[in-house]
This record gives sequence, C-alpha cells and structure tokens, in this order.
Amino acid sequence: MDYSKAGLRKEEYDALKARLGREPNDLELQIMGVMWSEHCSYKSTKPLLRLFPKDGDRVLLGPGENAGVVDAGDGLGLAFKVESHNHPSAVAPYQGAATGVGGIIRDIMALGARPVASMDGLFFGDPEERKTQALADGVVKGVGGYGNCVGVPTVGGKTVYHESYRGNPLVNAFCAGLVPTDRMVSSQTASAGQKVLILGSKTGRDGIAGAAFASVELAEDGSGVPSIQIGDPFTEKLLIEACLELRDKDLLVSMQDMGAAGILSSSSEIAAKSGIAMTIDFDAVPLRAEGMEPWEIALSESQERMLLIVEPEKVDQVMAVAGKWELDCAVIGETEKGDHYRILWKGDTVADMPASVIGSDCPEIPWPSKRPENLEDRWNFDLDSLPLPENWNEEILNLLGSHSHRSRKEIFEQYDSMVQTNTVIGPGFPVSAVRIEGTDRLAVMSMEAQPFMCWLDPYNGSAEVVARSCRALAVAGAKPAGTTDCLNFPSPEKPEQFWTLEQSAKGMAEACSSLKCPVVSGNVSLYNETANGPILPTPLVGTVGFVENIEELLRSGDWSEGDRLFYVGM
Amino acid sequence: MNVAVVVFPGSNCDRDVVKAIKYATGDEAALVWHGETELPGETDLVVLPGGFSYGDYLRCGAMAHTAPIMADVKRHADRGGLVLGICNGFQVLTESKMLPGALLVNRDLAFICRPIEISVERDDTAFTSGYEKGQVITIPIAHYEGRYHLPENELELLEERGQVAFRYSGGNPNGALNDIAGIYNEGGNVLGMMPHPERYSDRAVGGDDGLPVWLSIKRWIERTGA
Amino acid sequence: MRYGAEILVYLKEGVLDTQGKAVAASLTRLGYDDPSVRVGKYIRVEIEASDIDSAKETFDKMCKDLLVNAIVEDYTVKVEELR
Amino acid sequence: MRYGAEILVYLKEGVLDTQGKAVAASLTRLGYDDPSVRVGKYIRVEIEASDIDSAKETFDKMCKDLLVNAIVEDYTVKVEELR
Ligand SMILES: Nc1ncnc2c1ncn2[C@@H]1O[C@H](COP(=O)(O)OP(=O)(O)O)[C@@H](O)[C@H]1O
Repeated sequence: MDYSKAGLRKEEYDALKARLGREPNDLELQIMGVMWSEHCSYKSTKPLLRLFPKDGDRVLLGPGENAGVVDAGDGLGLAFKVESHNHPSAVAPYQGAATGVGGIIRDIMALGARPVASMDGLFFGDPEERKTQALADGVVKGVGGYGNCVGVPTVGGKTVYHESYRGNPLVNAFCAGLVPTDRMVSSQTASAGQKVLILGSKTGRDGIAGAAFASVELAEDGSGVPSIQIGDPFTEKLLIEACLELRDKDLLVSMQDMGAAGILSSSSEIAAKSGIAMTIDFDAVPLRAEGMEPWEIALSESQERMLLIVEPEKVDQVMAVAGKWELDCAVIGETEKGDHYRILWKGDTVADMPASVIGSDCPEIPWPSKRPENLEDRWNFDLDSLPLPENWNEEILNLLGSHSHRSRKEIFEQYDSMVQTNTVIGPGFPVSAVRIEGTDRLAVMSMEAQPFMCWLDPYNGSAEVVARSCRALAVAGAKPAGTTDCLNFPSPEKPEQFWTLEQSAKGMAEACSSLKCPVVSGNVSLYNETANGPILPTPLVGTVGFVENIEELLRSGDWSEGDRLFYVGM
Repeated sequence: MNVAVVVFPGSNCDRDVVKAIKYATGDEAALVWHGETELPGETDLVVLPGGFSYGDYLRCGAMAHTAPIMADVKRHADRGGLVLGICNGFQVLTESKMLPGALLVNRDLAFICRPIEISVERDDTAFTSGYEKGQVITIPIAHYEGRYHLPENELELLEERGQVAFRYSGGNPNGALNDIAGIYNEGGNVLGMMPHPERYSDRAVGGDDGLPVWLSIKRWIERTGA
Repeated sequence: MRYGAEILVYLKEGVLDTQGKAVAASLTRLGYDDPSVRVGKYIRVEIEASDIDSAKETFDKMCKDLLVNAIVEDYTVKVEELR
Repeated sequence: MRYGAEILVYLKEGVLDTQGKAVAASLTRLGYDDPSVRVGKYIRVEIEASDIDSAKETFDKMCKDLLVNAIVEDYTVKVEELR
C-alpha cells in the first residue's frame, strides 16, 4: 500500500519507518494515516496551542485529558470542553450535529463527571437561502434530538450567519459536567496486568475514516464522504448512568471515550499516556456487521462506546453494572509491561507498534506563513459613505430584526434548557447560569465568536473574542475560572490562511494571559473550505466562572423605572 | 408521604421530581427501577417522570408500558392509589390505557421548551386542591409529542365527566384538542399532564407555580390516610 | 421456518397528519404541483414460526401488543416465507 | 389522471437502526422469541400526472429531492393508477 493513500506525507512516512525501524505493514499504515491525521494529531497547530496559558488559581486539570477541570468549590470539579463536528454536519446535518453533541458529552463523562450543561455554536450561510434553511433546520433538530433525550440542558449558545459558511457550516458543541474531585477518573493511570473493556454499543461500519474526512477540504461532489455515524441518545443516557455507577462503586482504573478513530485511538492513547503496553484482541470486540476487517474494527467511529481499564478481580462487577443498564460490555484486551501496542485477529498478531508512536509523536508541520497582501483593503470602509437613515426608529427596528441581531428563540426553544432543574439563566441572555447541586454556588458560562472581526484583524479580533466572553461573565458578577476554545479555520496549507490562524492564536493567547483566564481544553478544526472559498476565521471560546450564591448574580435586563444608565469603558 | 418515582431506561426527569418533592414537602421519594415487579409497600403516590423512556422509539411511552413494574402500577391505580404521569409519563399512561387518548407529534413539528400558561380546571382533586378553580398558572413544557387526541365522541364524554385537569390558556402550543394539557382518569386518582410541575417548584430556577401540586398531594394523603 | 412481515402503520382517517402536511408543503415549495402526502411507519419483522398461519397470527398480535396504537393508527400486514 | 405511490424508506444495511433494536428488545420482553426488527418510513403520495411513466418519474424525483436521505437510506416505490 502506498503511504499517500493512507493519508501520510512523505516526511511522515519516513519518520514512521525510522521510529519503527522497519516498513509498516498495510494495517499499520492505515492506522497511522488516521492517527497522524490533522484531526487526531494536531500536527499543524501544536506549536500554536503551546502559546495558551494553562495555569490558573482554579485549574485542577489543564489540557491533555479528555476535558479541562476547574475547581468548583466544596470538593467538586467542573469539567468542560468544546468540540467541532463541522464536516459531518455538512453532509448529514441531523446526524452530524447529534453525534457532535454525543461526542462532547462522552468527553466529559470520561472524567467521571455528570454532564450538567451544554451550549452550541452554530455558523450557517445566508438564512434566506433554501439550502441553508434545510441544513440549519437539520442541525438544530439534531442538537435538540440528542441533547433533549440524554437529559442534559442546552443552556446557551451562539448563532452566526455569513455566506462563507454556505457549504461548510460549523457546529461546535460545548459540554460541562460536575465530578467530586476525589472521584475524578483519568486516562493516564493504567498499569500492567489490568483488563481492557469496551462498554456501550456494538462496533459497526459507521463513521469509518471520519477523522481523515475531517482533515481534508469538502469536495463539491460529496466524494470522500465516509459512512455516516448514527447517534443513539437513548444508549448514551444509559451509558452516562452506567459510567457514574462504575465511578461510584470504584470499579474503574482509567477510562476514555471513543471518538475519532474509535478503539484504536482510545486504547493506544491510554497506553501511551500511562506508559504501558497493551494487547487488544479484535475477535473479542462485539460487532454489529459481518465480515468486518481489522482496519474497520480499529477505526470504526460507532457511537456510544467507552473504553475502560479495570482490575481483573473487578471485571465481574463491571459486567453486572453493564447488564443492569442493558449495555454490551466485553473484555477486549489487557495491559502489559513495555511500550508495544499489539492487535490480535484470528489468532495472529496483525499490528505491533510502540504505543508512544501511535498515540503521539507525529512530526509537526511548520506551514509557511504570509501576511495577506490585501489585509489593509479590508479596512478601507468609509463610514461617511453610508447614507444617514431618514427614520431612525424604523432603521433601528430593522436592525434589531435582522438575521444577525434577532432573537434566537426559534432555535433555542427547540432545546430542553431546563431539565435537571438547575438552570437559573437559560438561553437568550449574555451569560447562562447553572446551580451547582448541593451548594449555593452557580456556574456561569458564556460562548463567544466574532468571525467578521477576526477576518478584519485576526490578532485583535481574536483577542476581543476572549475579552467579550470574560466581560460577559464579569458583568454577571462572575470571575472567569477558565476557558475552552475551538479553532475553526480553513486549510493551513495556504500561507495567508496559516498566518491568519497564527495571529488569531497569538491574539487569544495574549488576551487569556492578560485576563488571567487559562485555556483548559479545546479543539481544532481545519480545512473548513469548499470550492467556493474558505470560511471566515472562526475561533470560538466558551468561558466559565462562578458566583458564590444566587443573590450575587447580576442579571441583565433586571431594571426598573427610574434606574440610571451608565456607560463604562472606552 | 411515600412516593415511588419509576425510572425507565431513558427517563431523565426522575431526579428532578425527587428534588422537587423534597424541596416542597421534605419527603424523600424512592427511585424504583422499571425492572422491579413490585412497588415498595406503603406507596401512596407513583410518579412516572418525563424523559425518553426506551428512547421514545416507535411511539413515545409505547415501550415503557411493557416494563415489568407497570403491572403493579396498574394494580396501585385500580386500588385507588395516586398516579401522576408527567410529559413522557403522561404518554406512558395513555399507551398503557390507564388514561384515554393519545399524544401525537406537535402541530409545528418541533420540540418546544418554554414556560406556558395553563388554567386549572378543577380544584377538588388530590392533585390540585392547592389551586383555585380557573386559576391561571405558568409552568414549562418540553416535548415533541404533546398534541392530545381523542375521537370526538369520547372527547365529549371526557369533558362531560370533568376529566380535563389543565388547559392551555395563553395560546395552544402543540395543537392539542380542546387545548387539553392534562387529564384525569374517571376516578380522579390518575393524572397525566404535559407541563412539568417539578421544573417550576423553586423560584431560583424560574418559578414555583408547580409547587402546589406536591403540597396538594401531601395534604390529600394525610387527610385520607390513603 | 422463517417468516418476514412488512407492516405498514398509518394514522387513521380523521387524525391530523402534521408530518404529511409538512412534507406536502415542502414538496410544493420545491415546485411539485399540490401533492397529497401521508406519513406512516414501515416495520419489517422476521420471526421463526411453524407455518404461515401461526406466523400471521403472531405478527397480528405484535401489532396489537405494541406496534400499533389503535386509538389513532391503522395497519396492514403482508407476510412472506423466507428461506 | 391521479396516481398514488407507496414509498418505503428504510435504513441501508449496516446503518445502525436504533429504533429497530429497541422495538425488538421490547417485543422480546413481551415474550416473543427473538424477532428481528427494522423500522422505516411509509410515505403515501398522490399526484396528478399525464401517464404512469411520468408519474413514476415524479415520485422518484421526490424521493431524491426530499423524501430520502441517500447517505443512510434506501427506498422502493410502488405506483398505482387511481380513479
Ligand atoms: N445555537 C444556540 N443554542 C442555544 N442558545 C443560543 C444559540 N444561539 C444563540 N443562543 C442564545 O441567544 C442569545 C443571542 O445569541 P447570538 O445572537 O448568537 O449572540 P450575541 O447576542 O452574542 O450576538 C444568547 O443568549 C444565546 O445564549
């Protein structure tokens, strides 16, 4: 098999050979093509992500785990993260959005947390256009269809319309969850002699090669579309309850959700991060389809599955919990001493590579970077050229009623924003606030993006995105504890686009440092462009803070007659 | 009072109901797994909570009525015991034939989550004595399938017998016949309703117009020693 | 012997089919000339049974027990013998 | 002339049928012996057309335009002439 068919570049193939000390076999090559894809390896953005400040007063767990965790007080941690599901939503709006919500929820669950709030960032083309309407409708129904069923309230979000998102909408899903800090589960704590289990749905052919798909531009003719993932929120709800029960019964050594590149990625990551070896027996994996090949089993992105590391004597108890929640569960391998990651199939070893090579270690790509020549042109707008409105009242009403400014009720009323009965401020306000059960404290969160500003001035525009999200919290009376971000950008392979990405990350990093708002988790989605052009640079952040009790929460719009208005700032 | 909140796979308002009852009355409700065959002894009230039992596949509530615990819930109701079905719980009650009618997809084919106004049609039942007849209260709905339907002749009968518990009064959100938001069985001991009283039982999270439901039930149980 | 059934479930006449109406409206918007649409369910079930009559009976019972809500829905069943 | 179509839309082989799985489990709980179930859509459409071939073509186009999501679904169409 040719390395380029597997999606590897020449340099990467050479690096792989050097690290293995031999040629990889076909299966290994296919595996590495996915694991070293942009989506899984962050090979284009690692140096940029290192710019973000990671430490803060309240940070319990920074980037590197499935989600970041900040101290929520009273022995609780708030885990949160945002993830993109852009390309899948472009081809299958309902299922793409639904499985995006499902995926981020599992990231939060992987820490042993109970998901308590979601937000969604949606970016669509012109809402007057029929194709966009249908797509947006599918996405909103997908977000709701999944989130409503799993019983996690969608308490806020962000919606932006701009023609650059026409064939490439963005769907960013945020989730936050609560976990007692002494029961937090990690993906780095496995040691030799333990069992590897798969819990949840059976593995099928759906979503194979999804990670690779997320790492290329969208083709006009729809080619290169992988078999689409189907979400089953009902199973996810059972999975949430089962994982919490496993946590509370102290049956878990380590846990990881299965997202991109499924079994392979989740298990090799645990092995690499824990510094151990692992053997996985593919004959033991419960399958849904007949005749699945090893590469399909390795890379399937079937939804609603978790990988567990369990002490051998606790396996029976884990099985009992799985049985109660009517979930499939099977022992599929074990942890060993060393660094190898081995796959068995029909009794043979079909792949055997160092775990450290699979899980990390992808060579970074230093893309060339070049400031767009026409950047100044973007600023050449002359305010004085605008006609003054004849009727200000009418003009203001038109503005408020425009797609950019109108209420998002039509979207957020399709989401259950109240389940769990802790929503103090739901969607429709600058921040959302959720009561932390068992305490008086509230978690306050905001989601922000300003793509047009970032297009005008990537550095300052992106800094402003961070500043706005922190400002919204401050105005509500909350101090930011940490933020999560999703860098939605077009291909990094064009120097001007890479420059924009660089500037944007630098701007965000500076704002986060200045405002003492550490970045605890995040996600990168590149190659968001079609033949019609790239999307606007779209860094999105979700920032979280706390207020001590409900009386200290400052609500917007809580005014009465006779109050005075002040204008504060520059 | 002794409350059993049934948990089906996919229920997601079960813990909310327990929380609301605790907040309203101080009583600790028991969560009862759908696979059980018997309710805890001494159960006064059974709550079938909201959510997506069995994923709401096929028809909402259809599969939950096949759950092992449901036989005992029926026995409890037949003995005159109180049963409250909220949202998905209402759907389970109609699918189990413990209440007449069916709940169909909303008129506008969209999930709706927002507080709405409903009028209290009766104040002489176990569930609503804390309200006044005709009182308009605000409680959230959150459903995709809440359009109440009953063949016309039966609907007349339902109205005649005074089985309507709540009606949408500030506009009909889902197209329900006769604006029906909740109904009783003939005995008045089984209530199904689409709005979620447990969501508005605490002002901190939006409102407390749902609180009297729990207080009414508790008072009724204490008075009748049911 | 294995038997398969194609079960079609649809809303009764007189019950407002909002989904069908919405699909019809969408089709009209796409330029189709005023189609009438009803949306129901197609359920495909396979079971083991001793003969076709007992299979038919089982399928019918499944409909009454679970697959169909007689208050609002009607249904038809078509049974075939599989190898 | 008026034509009617019975359109059956179902998930492709290999695509997880979450509904079918759940229905099968419920039927099993009711005592049925391990049935296999797939749940799809039954769409009944009626249109005016000049002849059966053009009707067939229209129905087929409707499926592609709206009724079927070709990424996950397959379909069959059965056309009949109505009075
Ligand atoms: N996709 C969404 N999901 C949930 N809530 C949303 C969504 N989009 C917007 N909202 C809510 O609507 C309000 C306005 O949103 P938007 O217009 O996107 O933001 P902004 O007011 O920052 O321009 C916010 O309170 C937000 O929480």
